Amino acid sequence: MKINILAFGIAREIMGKQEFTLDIPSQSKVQDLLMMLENQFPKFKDLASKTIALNEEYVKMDREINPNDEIAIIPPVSGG
Amino acid sequence: MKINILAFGIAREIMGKQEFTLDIPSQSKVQDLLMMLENQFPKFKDLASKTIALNEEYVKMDREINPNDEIAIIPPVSGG
Amino acid sequence: MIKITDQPINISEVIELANADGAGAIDVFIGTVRNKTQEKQVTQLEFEAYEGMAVKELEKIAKSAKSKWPVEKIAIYHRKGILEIGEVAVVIAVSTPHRKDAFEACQFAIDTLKETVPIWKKEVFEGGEEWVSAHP
Amino acid sequence: MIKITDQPINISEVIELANADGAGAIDVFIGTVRNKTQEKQVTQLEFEAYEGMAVKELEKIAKSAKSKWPVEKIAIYHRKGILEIGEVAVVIAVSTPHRKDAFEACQFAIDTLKETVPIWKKEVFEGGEEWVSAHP
Repeated sequence: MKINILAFGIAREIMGKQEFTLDIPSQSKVQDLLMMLENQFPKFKDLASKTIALNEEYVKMDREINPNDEIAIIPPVSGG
Repeated sequence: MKINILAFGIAREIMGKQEFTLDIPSQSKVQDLLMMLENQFPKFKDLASKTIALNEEYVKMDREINPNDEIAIIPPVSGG
Repeated sequence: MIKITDQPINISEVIELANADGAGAIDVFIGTVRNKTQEKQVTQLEFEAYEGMAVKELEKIAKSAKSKWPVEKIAIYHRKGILEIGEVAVVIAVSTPHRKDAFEACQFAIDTLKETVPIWKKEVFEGGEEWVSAHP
Repeated sequence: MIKITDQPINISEVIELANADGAGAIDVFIGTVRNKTQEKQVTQLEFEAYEGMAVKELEKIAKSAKSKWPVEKIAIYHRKGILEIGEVAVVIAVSTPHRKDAFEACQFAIDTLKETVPIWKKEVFEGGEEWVSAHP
């Protein structure tokens, strides 16, 4: 299935753009997506942490991804 | 010796004025002055606490009073 | 910067006094006149200050805060005279490189102010008035 | 009241939003851009936000603070875009009946903001730039 991914901060710089499309197996989970991203963009492995938000919410690693979800890569936050 | 005393807040209301003169034995200490004030104005006994400042500083109870000191009665403070 | 004033306190002015290039954090405490004390409806408030000594004690607090925390700047303004509900009685602004110190130093300053600074608050409510904390 | 803005933050506006008649205490935290991070001389700073989610997370913080302390009102403004040294990045204002709660709730809010809100800070210094906290 095709999914759209948003990337912010250093993740956006690693991907080279804010928004892009990826083709992933259906029923993939958040942890699977993170692994695919690390394989495709090895610089992700250097980050102190990273997670995926679905529909503007933090979710668990075993949450299944739906192609309609708003998917975002969240590198270590540093607001304030 | 004659001394001038400043009184603030509820102490001012108990004395009836902000500033007044008292005749006390020479070499009186702070604790002696407090006792004299309690005897002369029994309402002082009802206060949660009281102390004397000399020359705009808190002092110890056994500090001797000099007639040139700026003497002030400090009832419980409640700023802020 | 320390000030006791009978004019309304300009909060921005106090914050500006605490602003420093090296500071990443400013904590500001604002004490306002509440409309209630326990069960009583307060209508107004009056602050009386032993001004010379109050300024000295506030300066001691500022100095003490600087000795305990890496304070860049500290400013304390206290109002005196008659205040209406909602008006600002005290503003303390403290800047430090890191936020934890700003919170601690600011809280220390207001806690110590309430213990040591010769300022007295009289609450006026329907049918009476009372010097706060005067009696046990 | 929650806001993420690319315009300079008006501190007085945030404080005014937190002001309440029942409150005796307002604690305000102001985070500013420091001129130094460790040894590096920072020249400017850039904040990027995942805005929709950041607003939601800030609203969670406000709700959580209200559930833990007797908060009357809370306002949080966060800046995004490019900031110069000394500019204000974040302002949090919390009002409560008593001061201890205001300090605690405000500190909780900024501590949690730094842990959960999807906003990213890039420091620009002489000869380089760096996303803060990105790498171990």
